[in-house]
Amino acid sequence: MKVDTTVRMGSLELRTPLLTGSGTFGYGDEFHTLVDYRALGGIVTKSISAHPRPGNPPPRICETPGGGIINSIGLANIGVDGFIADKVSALPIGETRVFISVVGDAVEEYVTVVEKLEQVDWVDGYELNLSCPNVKQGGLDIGGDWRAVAAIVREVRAATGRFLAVKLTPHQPRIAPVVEAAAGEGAEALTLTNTLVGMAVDVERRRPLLGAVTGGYSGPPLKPVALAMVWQAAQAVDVPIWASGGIVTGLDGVEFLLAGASGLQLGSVFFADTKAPGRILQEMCDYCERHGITRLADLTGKLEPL
Amino acid sequence: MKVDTTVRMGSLELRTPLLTGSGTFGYGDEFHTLVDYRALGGIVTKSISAHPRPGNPPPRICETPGGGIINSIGLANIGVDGFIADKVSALPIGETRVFISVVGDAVEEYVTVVEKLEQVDWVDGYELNLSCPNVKQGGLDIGGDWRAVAAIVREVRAATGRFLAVKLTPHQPRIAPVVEAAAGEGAEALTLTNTLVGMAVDVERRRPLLGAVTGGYSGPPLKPVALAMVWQAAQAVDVPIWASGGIVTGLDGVEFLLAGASGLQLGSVFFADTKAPGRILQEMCDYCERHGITRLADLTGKLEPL
Amino acid sequence: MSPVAEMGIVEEQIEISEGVVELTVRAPEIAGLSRAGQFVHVRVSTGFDPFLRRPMSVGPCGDGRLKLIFAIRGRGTRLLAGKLPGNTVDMIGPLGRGFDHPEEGVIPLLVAGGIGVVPLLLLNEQLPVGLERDFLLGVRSRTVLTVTDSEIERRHISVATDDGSLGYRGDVVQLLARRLDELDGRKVNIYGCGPGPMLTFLKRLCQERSIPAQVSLEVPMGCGVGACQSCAVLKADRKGYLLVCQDGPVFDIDAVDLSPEALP
Amino acid sequence: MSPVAEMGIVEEQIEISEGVVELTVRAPEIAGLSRAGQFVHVRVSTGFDPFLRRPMSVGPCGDGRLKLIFAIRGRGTRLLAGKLPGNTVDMIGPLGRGFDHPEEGVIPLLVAGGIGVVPLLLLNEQLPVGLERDFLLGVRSRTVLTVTDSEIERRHISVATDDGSLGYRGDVVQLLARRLDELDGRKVNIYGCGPGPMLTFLKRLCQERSIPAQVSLEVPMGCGVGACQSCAVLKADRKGYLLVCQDGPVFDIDAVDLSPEALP
Ligand SMILES: Cc1cc2nc3c(=O)[nH]c(=O)nc-3n(C[C@H](O)[C@H](O)[C@H](O)COP(=O)(O)OP(=O)(O)OC[C@H]3O[C@@H](n4cnc5c(N)ncnc54)[C@H](O)[C@@H]3O)c2cc1C
Ligand SMILES: Cc1cc2nc3c(=O)[nH]c(=O)nc-3n(C[C@H](O)[C@H](O)[C@H](O)COP(=O)(O)OP(=O)(O)OC[C@H]3O[C@@H](n4cnc5c(N)ncnc54)[C@H](O)[C@@H]3O)c2cc1C
Ligand SMILES: Cc1cc2nc3c(=O)[nH]c(=O)nc-3n(C[C@H](O)[C@H](O)[C@H](O)COP(=O)(O)O)c2cc1C
Ligand SMILES: Cc1cc2nc3c(=O)[nH]c(=O)nc-3n(C[C@H](O)[C@H](O)[C@H](O)COP(=O)(O)O)c2cc1C
Ligand code: FES
Ligand code: FES
Repeated sequence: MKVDTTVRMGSLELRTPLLTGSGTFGYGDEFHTLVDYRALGGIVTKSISAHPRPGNPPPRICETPGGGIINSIGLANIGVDGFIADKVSALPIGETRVFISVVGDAVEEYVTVVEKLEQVDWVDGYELNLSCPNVKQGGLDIGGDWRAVAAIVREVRAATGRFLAVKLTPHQPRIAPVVEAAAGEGAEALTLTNTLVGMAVDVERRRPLLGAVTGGYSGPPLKPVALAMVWQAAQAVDVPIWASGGIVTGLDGVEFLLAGASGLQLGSVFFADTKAPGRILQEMCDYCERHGITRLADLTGKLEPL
Repeated sequence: MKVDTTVRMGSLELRTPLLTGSGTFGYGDEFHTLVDYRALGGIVTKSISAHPRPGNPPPRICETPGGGIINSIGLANIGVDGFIADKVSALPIGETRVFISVVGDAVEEYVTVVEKLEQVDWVDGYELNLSCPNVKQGGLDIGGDWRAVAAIVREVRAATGRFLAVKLTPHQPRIAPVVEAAAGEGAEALTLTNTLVGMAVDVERRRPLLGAVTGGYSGPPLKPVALAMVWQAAQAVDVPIWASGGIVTGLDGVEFLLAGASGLQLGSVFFADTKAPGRILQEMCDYCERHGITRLADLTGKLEPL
Repeated sequence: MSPVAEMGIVEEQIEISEGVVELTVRAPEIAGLSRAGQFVHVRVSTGFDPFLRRPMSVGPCGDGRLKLIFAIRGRGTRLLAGKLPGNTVDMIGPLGRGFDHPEEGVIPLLVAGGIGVVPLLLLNEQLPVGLERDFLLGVRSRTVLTVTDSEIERRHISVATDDGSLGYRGDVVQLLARRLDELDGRKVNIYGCGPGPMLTFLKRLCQERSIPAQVSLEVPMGCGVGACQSCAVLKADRKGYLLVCQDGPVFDIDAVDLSPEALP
Repeated sequence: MSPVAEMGIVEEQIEISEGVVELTVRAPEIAGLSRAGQFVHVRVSTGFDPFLRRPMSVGPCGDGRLKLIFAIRGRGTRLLAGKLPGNTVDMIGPLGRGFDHPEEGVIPLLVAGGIGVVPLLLLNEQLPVGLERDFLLGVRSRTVLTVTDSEIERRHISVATDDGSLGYRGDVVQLLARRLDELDGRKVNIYGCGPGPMLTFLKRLCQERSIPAQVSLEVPMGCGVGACQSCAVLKADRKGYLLVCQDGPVFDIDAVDLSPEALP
C-alpha cells in the first residue's frame, strides 16, 4: 500500500504535511547536505524584521530535564533588505515551498516587510510571527491581544494575495477569540503554537542559564500544550492548522493530525536528528498502513470521542 | 550548622516555606498516616465553590512522556456548606496552617464562599483560584483578564481581614499587569503558577486520554514555565510569591527561591512520593549547608546576573 | 484504614505466562494489613518519569509477603517487571475498600477475567477454610493464562477460554450463567473483577437474575488515597461520581455505571 | 564545507585520567574531511532526552578513525563516556571553521588549557612534519591531565600545573609569556583553546605583545550548522555577534570579546 502524503489547504497543495518551524531551519540551506528536502512540504524561514536585529546576549540555549530546551535568540536576523539581497541563493527554491516568517514591533513593520517581499517572485507565502516570547516589544504583547492580531492580519492581508499563515502564542487565556480574529481577517492557516516562556537556573552558581534569563521553551514537553491549542483552535474555526510543538516522531505527528492539524512543523527536532523529515514521514506512513489509511490528510480531525 | 527554615510574609510566619498545592492534597487528612506535617508551613485545600461540583467525566488523569501529568478533575468538590459541616475534622488544624482555596464562576461566588468561611475560626487564610483550566465558566476566563482579577481581589479583600493569596494562570501574554492588579487590590501573596492547558492522544485508539479531552498539565515539565512566571512577577511587584509547578526535589525549591519565591507549593509530587515534604526540606537545608547559608529565606531573589 | 509506606523487597520474580509477571515481595506491614480487594500503589521509577504510581491489587499474601501479579501493558508495568530478587518496591497501602465476605449460607462465586483474577486469589485464601465456593476464570486462550496450571488445579479454578484451548469455550460470564443454572435456588454472592466488557455482561446477568455482586474496578489513579479526585467513576444513576481509590475499588455492582460508554 | 551525517563505531574507550575519556571512533567520512579546530556534533541519547547534541572537537584522526576526547561534565558527556567498543556514535561534521596554518617562517605556539587540548592535538598532527613549534598545556594538577604521559613525551608537550605537581608551577599563559621571552624577536602565531579565564589572560598577553592568535571557543549550541543563532558570541567591538558554529569555533583573538563578562 502506498500512502498519499499530499495535503491541500485552500489554494495551497503541499507534497507532504511537514514544514520547518521558523528559526530552527535558518534561511533554508544550512542543513543542505544533511536534510532530505523531498520529505518537506515547505520550509518556513527564520523570522525576518524590517531592520537587522542582533539578538539577545549569550548563552542563548539550554536544556531542561525531560527533553526540553529553552532558547533566547531574540529574533536575531539580517533584516528584510539583507535577506532579499543575500539569501536568495540560500533558499531551497524549487526544491520545496518557501514561506517567509515575518516579525515586527508594530503593524507597520509587518506591512513593510511583506511589501518588500512582494517585490520578489520566489516567495510562496508568509507566516506572521505574532508570538515571540524573546523580545521586549512586539511578540507576546501583540499576539496576546486579539484586537491587535486582527489589525495586523487585516493590514497584511490587504498587502498580499499570497498564502498567509499566522503563528500564535499559547500564552492566551483562551485561544478561540484569537484564532477567530485571525481567521476572520483572512488568515489561511493558523500555526499553533510558538514556544512557552521558560527559564532555568544553575543553582550551584546561582545564575540563570540564559543571558536573557527567560526564553522560549520547546521540544517534547511543549507537545501536550500545543496539542490542546490545536484541538481548541480546530473546534473554533475552519481554517487549516499548522501544528508546532514537540514533534519528534511520526506518532507525534499523527496525534496532531487527529487533533485537527493539517500541517506539521518540525522545529527543535532538527537539533537532535537532521534526518527527521524523512524518518517522521516514514513513521506516519507506517502508521497509516497499519491502520488501513490511504491518505495522510484523512487523519486530520479524526479524533473520536471517548 | 542548623538552617533556619521559617519564612515571614507580611503578617504571616510559616515554619517552613513548603505548602501543598490546591487539589493535590485533598482536604488535608487523606495522606494523614503518610505525610510528615511538621515539614509543611501550611496546607492549601482543594478549591471550594459555593455549591458542590461533580467534576468532569473520567478518565481524569494521564501521563505524558518526560514526567508530566494531565488532570481534568474539573474542580470536583463538596461545596462550601458541606466543607464547613464535614471537613473540620479532616483538616490538620493545629498541626499546620490551613489556607482554603476558593473558586467561583463570578465575583459574587468568591465573595459568598469567603463570607461563609469567615464564620469559622479555624481558617488561616485564602487562596483565590483564578486560574483553573478545567472548567468552562470561570477559571481561565476570569484569570486571563487583569480587570476581572482586580475586581475579584477587591471584593474579597473587603470581605476578609485574613491572609489572602491569589493563584494565577501561566496563560497570560504578560504576567506583570495581572500581578500588579492583584497586588494593587491587596493580595498578600501571589501563587504562580497553576497548570498549563494540556492534552494527550491515544493514537492507536484515536481517542483523547482524558474524558474532558484537555486538562491541566503539571509536574516537572511545568517547572521552566513556572520559574519564568515567578521571576517575571518578582520583577514586577513586591508581594511574596508562592511558587507552584514541578517542584519534586530540594534543588527545584532552591531554583524557585532564587527566582524570587518565598513559599513553595508541592503538588503532583505527592502522587509519586508521599514523603516529599520532609525530603525536600532536608535537601534544601543540605544545599544551604553546602553554601554556608543559615536561613532558607535568605535565598529568596538571590539570583545573580549572568 | 491507615495505609503505610513500605519498602518491599523482591524475593522472587517469575513469568506466569507471556507478559504476565508475579513478584513475591517481602513487606510485612502491608501483607499483615491487607484484605482481599484492597490494593497497593506502587512506584515504578526511582525518579519521576513515569511520574505516577501504579495501582496493583494485593495478591495472595501471608508470612510477611505479598504477591503482585500483573500484565505488562505499558512503561510502568514494564519497569515493574524488571524488578529482580533483592530490588526494592516502594509501596503505599493497603488502600481502598475490599470485598465483604458472604453472609452465612451464601455461596461465593468468584468470577475473574484475565488479570482481574489477582484480588480474587486473595479472597479465595481469606474466605473461611472449607466454605463452599466456585472460582471461575476467563482468558482469551491458554497461552495467556494469568494463573499457573498447578494453582488452577489446587484452587479448583474453572477456566473458560474464548478459543476453547482450555476448559469451557466461551466467555466467563456465559460459564457463570451455566453455574447459576446448576445452583438454581441457592443463595449466591458474586465477586467479580475483569475488563470492562466482562463487567458490563456481568451486571446485565446479575440484574436479570437479581443476584448481588461486588466488583473491583480499574481506572487511572493519581494519589490513591482520596485526595485528588482522579479516579472517579460514574454512579449507576449517573448523578455524580464515586472514587475508586476510596469508595472502591470494590463496589456493589448496582452502585456504579458499567455501561460500555462508562468504561472506555 | 559540506558536513555529513555519519554513524561512527566505537573501537576503543579509555580513561585518560579521572573523568577524562577518549573514544576512538571509526568514521571514515568525517575523519577524512576534518581540519584541526573543526568539530563534530554528537548525539548522546538514542531518544530525545537530553535533547541536544554535544559539540566535540575532532581530536587526532587518520586511517578512517577520529578521537573524541572529553571531560565528563554533565549528563551528556556521562552518556557519551558510557559508549563501549561496538556501540555507534551518531555525528554530523566536520563543522565550523578550523585553524589557519601559519605562514612560512612563523612559529606556531599551541597553548591549551585542560580539555582545550583536543583540537590542538589534531593541529599538531596536521602541521607540516618537522615544522618548529611549541605545544604548551596547562592543567590544575597532574591527576587531571588531559593527555597521557606517553603522548606528552612523544609530542614534546610542556606542561604547567597550578599546584606544581608536574612541569611549570603556574598557569599556562604565564608559561607562554616565558617562552615568548625566550623566542624574543621571532615571529610566532598562537593557537589557543581552553577555559574562559585562560582566554581572557591570553588575549591580554597577545595584545600587550602584539602577537596574532587564533582561539577556539566553547558555547552551548543548538543546530551546529548556522541555522539557529544559539551559539552567538559578542564581537570584540561589542556591536553584534558572531556564530561559533559557523564563523568559528576558531576566531582571530581580536575578533571576539573575551572579557570575563562575555565568558560566563
Ligand atoms: C485498584 C486497581 C488494582 C489493579 N490491580 C492490578 C493487578 O493486580 N494486576 C494488573 O496487571 N493490573 C492491575 N491494575 C491495572 C494497572 O494499574 C495498570 O495496568 C497499570 O497501571 C498500567 O500501567 P502501565 O504503565 O504499564 O501502562 P500505561 O499504559 O503506560 O499507563 C499509563 C497510565 O495510565 C494508567 N492506566 C492505564 N490503564 C489503566 C488501568 N486499566 N487501570 C489503572 N490505571 C491505568 C496508568 O496508571 C498510567 O498512569 C489495577 C488497577 C487498579 C485501579
Ligand atoms: C566547538 C566545541 C568543541 C568542543 N570540544 C570539546 C572537546 O573536545 N572535549 C570536551 O570535553 N568538551 C568539548 N566541548 C565542550 C562540550 O561540548 C561540553 O562540555 C558538553 O557539551 C557538556 O555537556 P554535558 O551534557 O556533559 O554537560 P551539561 O552541563 O549537562 O550540559 C548542559 C548543556 O549545556 C551545554 N554546555 C554546557 N557547557 C558547555 C560548554 N562549555 N560548551 C558547549 N556547550 C556547553 C551542553 O551542550 C548542553 O546543552 C566543546 C564545545 C564546543 C562548542
Ligand atoms: C532556536 C529557536 C529559534 C526560534 N526562532 C523562531 C522565530 O524566529 N520565529 C518563530 O516564529 N518561531 C521561532 N521558534 C519557535 C519554533 O519555530 C517552534 O514554533 C517552537 O520551537 C515549537 O516547536 P518545536 O518544539 O518543534 O521546536 C524558534 C525555536 C527555537 C528552538
Ligand atoms: C489532580 C490535580 C488537581 C488540582 N486541583 C486544583 C484545584 O482544585 N485548585 C487549584 O488552584 N489548583 C489545582 N491544581 C493545580 C496544583 O495545585 C498546582 O498548581 C499544579 O499542579 C502545578 O504544580 P505541580 O507541578 O507541583 O503539581 C491541581 C493539580 C492536580 C495535579
Ligand atoms: S486517585 Fe486520588 S482520589 Fe482516587
Ligand atoms: S548552533 Fe545553531 S547557529 Fe550555531
